[in-house]
Amino acid sequence: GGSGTDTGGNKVVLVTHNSFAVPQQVLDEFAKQSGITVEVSRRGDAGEVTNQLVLTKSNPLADAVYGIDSTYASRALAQGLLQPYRSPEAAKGAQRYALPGDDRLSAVDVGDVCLNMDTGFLAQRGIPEPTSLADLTDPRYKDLLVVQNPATSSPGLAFLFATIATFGEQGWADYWTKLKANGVKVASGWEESYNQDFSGSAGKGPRPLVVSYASSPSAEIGQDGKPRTKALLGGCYRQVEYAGVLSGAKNVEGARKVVDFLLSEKVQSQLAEQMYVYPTREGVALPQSWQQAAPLPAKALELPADQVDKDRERWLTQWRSVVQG
Amino acid sequence: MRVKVALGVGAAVPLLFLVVFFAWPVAAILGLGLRGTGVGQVLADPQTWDLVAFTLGQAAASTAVALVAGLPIAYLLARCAVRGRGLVRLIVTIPFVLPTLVVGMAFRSLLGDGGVIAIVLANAFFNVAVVARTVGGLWANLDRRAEDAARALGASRWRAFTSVTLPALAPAIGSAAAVAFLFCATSFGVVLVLGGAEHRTLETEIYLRTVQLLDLPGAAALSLVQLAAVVGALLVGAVARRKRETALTLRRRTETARRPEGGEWAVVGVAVTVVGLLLLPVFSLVVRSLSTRDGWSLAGYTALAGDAARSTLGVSGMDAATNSLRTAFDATLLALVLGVLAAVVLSQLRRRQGRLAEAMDMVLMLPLGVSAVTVGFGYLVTMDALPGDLRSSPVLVPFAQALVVMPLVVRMVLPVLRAIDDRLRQAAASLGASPLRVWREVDLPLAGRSLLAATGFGYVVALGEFGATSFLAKPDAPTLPVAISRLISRPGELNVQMAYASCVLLMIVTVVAVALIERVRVGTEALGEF
Amino acid sequence: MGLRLKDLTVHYGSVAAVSDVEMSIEDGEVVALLGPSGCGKSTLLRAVAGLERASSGTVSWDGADLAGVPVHRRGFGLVFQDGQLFPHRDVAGNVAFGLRMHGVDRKHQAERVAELLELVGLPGYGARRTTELSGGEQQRVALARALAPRPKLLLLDEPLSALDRALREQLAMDLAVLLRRAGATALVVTHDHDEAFTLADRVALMRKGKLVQTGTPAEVWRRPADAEVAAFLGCTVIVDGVVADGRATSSLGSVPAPGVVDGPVRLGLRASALRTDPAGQLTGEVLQRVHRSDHVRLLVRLDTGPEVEATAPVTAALTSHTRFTLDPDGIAFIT
Amino acid sequence: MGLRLKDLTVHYGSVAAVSDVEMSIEDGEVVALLGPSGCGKSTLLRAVAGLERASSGTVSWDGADLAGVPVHRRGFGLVFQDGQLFPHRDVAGNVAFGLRMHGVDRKHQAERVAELLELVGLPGYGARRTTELSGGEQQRVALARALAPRPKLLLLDEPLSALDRALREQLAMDLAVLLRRAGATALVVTHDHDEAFTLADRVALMRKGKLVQTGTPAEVWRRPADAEVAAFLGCTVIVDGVVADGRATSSLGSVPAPGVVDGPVRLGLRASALRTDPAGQLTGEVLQRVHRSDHVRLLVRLDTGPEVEATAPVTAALTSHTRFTLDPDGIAFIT
Ligand SMILES: Nc1ncnc2c1ncn2[C@@H]1O[C@H](COP(=O)(O)OP(=O)(O)OP(=O)(O)O)[C@@H](O)[C@H]1O
Ligand SMILES: Nc1ncnc2c1ncn2[C@@H]1O[C@H](COP(=O)(O)OP(=O)(O)OP(=O)(O)O)[C@@H](O)[C@H]1O
Ligand SMILES: Cc1ncc(C[n+]2csc(CCO)c2C)c(N)n1
Ligand SMILES: [Mg+2]
Ligand SMILES: [Mg+2]
Repeated sequence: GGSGTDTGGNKVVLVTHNSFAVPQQVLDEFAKQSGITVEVSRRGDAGEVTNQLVLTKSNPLADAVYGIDSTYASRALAQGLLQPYRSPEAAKGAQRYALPGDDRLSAVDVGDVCLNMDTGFLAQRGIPEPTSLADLTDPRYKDLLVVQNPATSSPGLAFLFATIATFGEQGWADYWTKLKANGVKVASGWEESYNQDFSGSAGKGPRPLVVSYASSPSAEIGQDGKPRTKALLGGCYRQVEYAGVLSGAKNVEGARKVVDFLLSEKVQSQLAEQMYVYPTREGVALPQSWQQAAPLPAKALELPADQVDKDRERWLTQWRSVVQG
Repeated sequence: MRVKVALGVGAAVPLLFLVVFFAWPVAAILGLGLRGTGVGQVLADPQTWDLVAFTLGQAAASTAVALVAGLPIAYLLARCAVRGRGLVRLIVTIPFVLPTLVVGMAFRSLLGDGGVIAIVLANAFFNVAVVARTVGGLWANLDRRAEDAARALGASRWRAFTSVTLPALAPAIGSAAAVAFLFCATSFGVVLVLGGAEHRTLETEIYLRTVQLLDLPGAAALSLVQLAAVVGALLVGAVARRKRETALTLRRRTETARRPEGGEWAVVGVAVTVVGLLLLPVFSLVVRSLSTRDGWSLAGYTALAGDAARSTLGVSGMDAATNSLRTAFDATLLALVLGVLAAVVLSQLRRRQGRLAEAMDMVLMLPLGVSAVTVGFGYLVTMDALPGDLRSSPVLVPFAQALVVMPLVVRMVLPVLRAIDDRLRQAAASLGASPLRVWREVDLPLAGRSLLAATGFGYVVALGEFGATSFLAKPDAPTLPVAISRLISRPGELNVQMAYASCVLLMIVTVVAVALIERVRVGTEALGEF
Repeated sequence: MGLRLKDLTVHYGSVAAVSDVEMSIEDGEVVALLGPSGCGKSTLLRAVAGLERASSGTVSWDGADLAGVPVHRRGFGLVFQDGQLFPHRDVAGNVAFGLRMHGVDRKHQAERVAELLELVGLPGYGARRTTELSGGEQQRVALARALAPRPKLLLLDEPLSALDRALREQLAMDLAVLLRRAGATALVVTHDHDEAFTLADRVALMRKGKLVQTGTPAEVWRRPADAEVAAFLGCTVIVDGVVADGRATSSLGSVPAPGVVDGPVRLGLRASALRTDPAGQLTGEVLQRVHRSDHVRLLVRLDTGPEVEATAPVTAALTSHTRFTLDPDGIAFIT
Repeated sequence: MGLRLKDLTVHYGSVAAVSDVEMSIEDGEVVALLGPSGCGKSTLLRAVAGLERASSGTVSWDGADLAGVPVHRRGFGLVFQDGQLFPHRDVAGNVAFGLRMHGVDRKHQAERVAELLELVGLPGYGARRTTELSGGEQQRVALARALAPRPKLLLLDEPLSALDRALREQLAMDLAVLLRRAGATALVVTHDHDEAFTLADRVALMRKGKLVQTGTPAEVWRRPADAEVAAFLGCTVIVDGVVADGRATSSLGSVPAPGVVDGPVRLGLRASALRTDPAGQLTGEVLQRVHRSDHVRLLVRLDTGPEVEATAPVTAALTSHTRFTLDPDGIAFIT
């Protein structure tokens, strides 16, 4: 059985990523009101979710999916994992983030990967805050930056994309060579880079610059009520997370309702607090701390989904030879 | 005849379990990969062999360090009548339960930024217990007089150790080394955290190719290489074990453990130092759970107990602990039933068909040497064929955990069953006990102690299992390791505090569970490994 | 009726550990199976118990073939050299084991346990841990355990050989009495002839898997079937002789040979066949002497040629050249 | 000079396993340590070897205190009951072990190994695996291993007790000869008096951690220090008597008692003290008879009262009432 009460078998299995966090109470309310029990199945990060769906295409694991992000969207679509459904709720803002010409994936949230900086640290040493990705190769920031391995970390991958989007196919490798010369540290995962290497987090690490999310500063508000850190809003890479109805879903009707639900005010208003991402729906109020510390960048970098799908492996290989070679 | 049938059935149950929940999924996913192109390409790539070299190299180095650090503790546990031995036994078990991610982070902060040495030390940290308990188990039962004879022939204490004791311990050392090598060769979290972007192993590469790139041919090629390495390590272990299990005679521990004297105190000193070093990361976690940017605080603990945890995890820390205890219980129970069945069959088979027994023994160990990812993805493409579509079912959690625990149960119970004098069983039979009754009246009580040890250790392993659990556990019922991983992957001081507090909670739960389980006394001494 | 073995053969792989053994044990009889190490004694015993499968031949009890009957249904008690007590049960628990297996109720169990501990001379030992017992006590508990369910046949595999010399002698006597008193039918394996003779009504001699002789202790001792049996039974020297008119004559002299048919004979000499005697007919040179507890054993080169063993009292003063006399009790006749 | 123990005491925890033992062994002498199980024999031996720390008292060799000398520097060889051969080495590897430890070069090692295997009767066995040897062969290899580095003192802890009766007797003789031939100084632990007497020049009797008597085999056998020693050495009945003029007189009659001082004495009777004899002075009723190999042992109630053991020849025809005579060789005198 799924979570909540069993309501006569009208059940929708929702595959999602490990970060999924919608309060049980909200799910219960949805069940009461729609008669649909959502059975949540968390299956790793966005990549894992997508790949598992690919493997189980012929006999889908679920009815709906939430958590395929822009990096993997192209693969999901190319593999025909999803069936067309345009939610009526999408019109209320989500449409802004939709993939061009596609009616299968609905944008549920936006999570921008941005450089985070420990403003106090920089101020104390008299180092000016960087204003662009290009600044990071400046010797002033020598040994101050920590990023993640794009092969093992999704913010790491997003940051690689950001550099590609910024410096172009010709220039990005050169940029990384300079970053390396400038003492960039590459961690495997966000957890250790943010919690241990970054000086602005609880771990009080040695480096004031880290690749994280635009939303992260909202979690680092000191006792004085002021944020310790801030995101560099120029040069963020935009990761949109999508939901959709799976091809071969057993409960198509229910699955559609669940997608509507994910786009609804109820869920959208929880996203920031629960999952540290921005709602795609317009007019959803962000929490107080977010308004103060974590505004959504007005503009962010993006790469075309099919290009990402086509070139990702090559980029990773190339990145490896630049950074490790 | 009926004994043969019973043996057949007894063998069939664990083997069927292995086939359905291990061999089939793994074969299916490998099959998918092998159907694609690119297998040969990966095998021809010199980088692949660099990867193999590094994987085996770091595993060998880690195993060596674990041996060097574990042997003094084994000596302390087996031979020294000093106070606090029980405590040492408990302490060496703690590392086993800690999430590799957290241990990786602890070593990262203790040793600067990781690197090969950090990887080796962290891997060794996990496996000192394997060495100490496996080798200690045999050592406690070795006849001291062989050493005495060597001493009287002019061998110094050290020389007597190297020329007599060490060869006698070789089987246990081989066995421990094989198991530790397996763990280290398939080490994932540690290599990831401490390897940064530089150091990769077969395991991390298989993970990457399977999970991120969906490069199944590449993953399959690497999995095959990994499997070959694992089988090699198991063969070494099996050869080393072959000699021992006959030579065992149960000796009372009081005959072999004595108060150390002279140079023996130096070894005790080394053992205590190693225990101290093992505690270092543990303490650093405790300290970390209590310190915030603004000084000492119990905030992590209070938050874990209350609503803060509930809002992030859906459950409180206590609920997560309860979930852990419950799933681990199911897994341990399942693993015990299957493992004991397998051990009984193996102990009986050996008299008749040694080769068959060895082959089965090896097959039982394989789950330790195959990527959790491979198994997990294998489930996806196979488990829907079983009634009830198990792919998303939470019952897979204890099943997957049992897969890891069962080999350990076999390793611990088998030597004791083999050491029981067959004539004891024959005496029971001649007094009117049927074969089943003989088992209940003789084998079970005599193996009871090691069964308990296996229970304790298996329980710890199940408690700490993360790979399969995170994949399969119901989201509203996270176990502690799952909760830790969720908490640590969020920004914000309180989340981090709660993560570390959960680690401490996990350690406490472990120590209490193991202490309780090992407290239960059964007539005979433990002879088991681990 | 009792036990009957017909043409019993047991193989280990291609080796026959027991071949074509014919033997029977009557109800209430105690038979000792005597033979050198590795001759197949234990294997024979195990085949009777049902622990080893016969390659050919049959084991039957009161005429019924036991081939299909598993160990635990045969109702034969088994005692091993080292007791093999259950270490996780106390003495009473060990003795009661077979009774429990047979579903005897607790009260009767307790009675029988008490009765048997009494019988083996360990009254009140019920609550002791088996590890706290001496070897001899352990053996007696093992015996009580085997006797408790009143087995039809008791199979004892070197029940005393793990014990100290003094204890072994004592316990052999006790056991002999005890088996008689319990009216037990028993097959006892041993390689100590003293023990075999003490315990058994009849002795069966085994060699290389085959039965070479059976008979009463006195028969076997006095009239071994061949020279090898004689050597196994302590005859260190064998000399040729001739029997006539109830006396055997050899180069060493003449001794009474009651019941031996006239004609050529071989005499097996034990150390006790030659004793120092100032009035003896034989003279020889003492080559070596070792103390035994109650006598001195000598190695002597007789002036007539052969080197033989001889005995002297501890108190005897020996010159290097000494006189000896033949003692017929130390001589076996091989015809 | 040799070994000297002064006031040696060894504790396990608070229990004294060996207390206040005074003893010495001269160069070339073989001493047997005899006593019941658990009396502290092994502990004493281990203390001499340096494997057990003395709580008080000293162990010295040629006058030099050994307290600070570790086991491997004492140069004492050690042989255990079950050989304790190193299973991972072949026979030659075992025998050569001590030589290797002493840095003897390979060539000399090989020579000495061959020499010793010859000595213990196992020539050419060098390449055998120890697990393929019989118990007796294993013991001989253990002995060769201990002898190889020419130990100053050989410590043997029940070297034969794991073996078969026949083998044990044979090997005891061999060992006696071998120790003499090797000129070894040795301390042999045993609880078999026959073995002790066969092997040793001098016997030391232990009881509950204390030394109760030392002497030559004959002295100890004939003149046990007290009734308990007498019982340990096989005297089943003790009767009071008086010695006068070199004869001991008791209710059973009078026997020569050479060397026993006049006055009250206790006579320890072994089974061999009473023999059937048609001309005997004593009469009694035969209660029980058991066959031994070369005699029959009887339990007799003498008409004068006491129950005693007696021996009869195998051939003897016994009536229930029989005549017996005293044999002085079966009697020990306790003064
Ligand atoms: N399980 C076995 N497998 C193969 N051979 C065996 C086995 N058990 C015994 N044998 C062999 O069978 C022969 C007879 O062995 P058995 O144990 O019956 O001898 P035994 O007369 O009891 O000897 P002992 O007096 O040493 O106990 C020996 O040669 C022995 O090596
Ligand atoms: N390691 C030990 N710790 C405690 N007590 C011991 C130890 N070893 C022996 N003892 C005790 O010391 C006493 C003497 O033991 P020891 O082994 O010297 O006797 P033994 O005369 O050699 O006996 P046996 O003939 O049975 O070998 C016994 O009571 C025994 O239980
Ligand atoms: C390198 C390495 N990592 C982890 C462990 C500990 N461990 C072994 S099995 C198991 C449970 C599930 O896999 C855990 C936690 C180890 N021994 N070696
Ligand atoms: Mg046998
Ligand atoms: Mg001893």
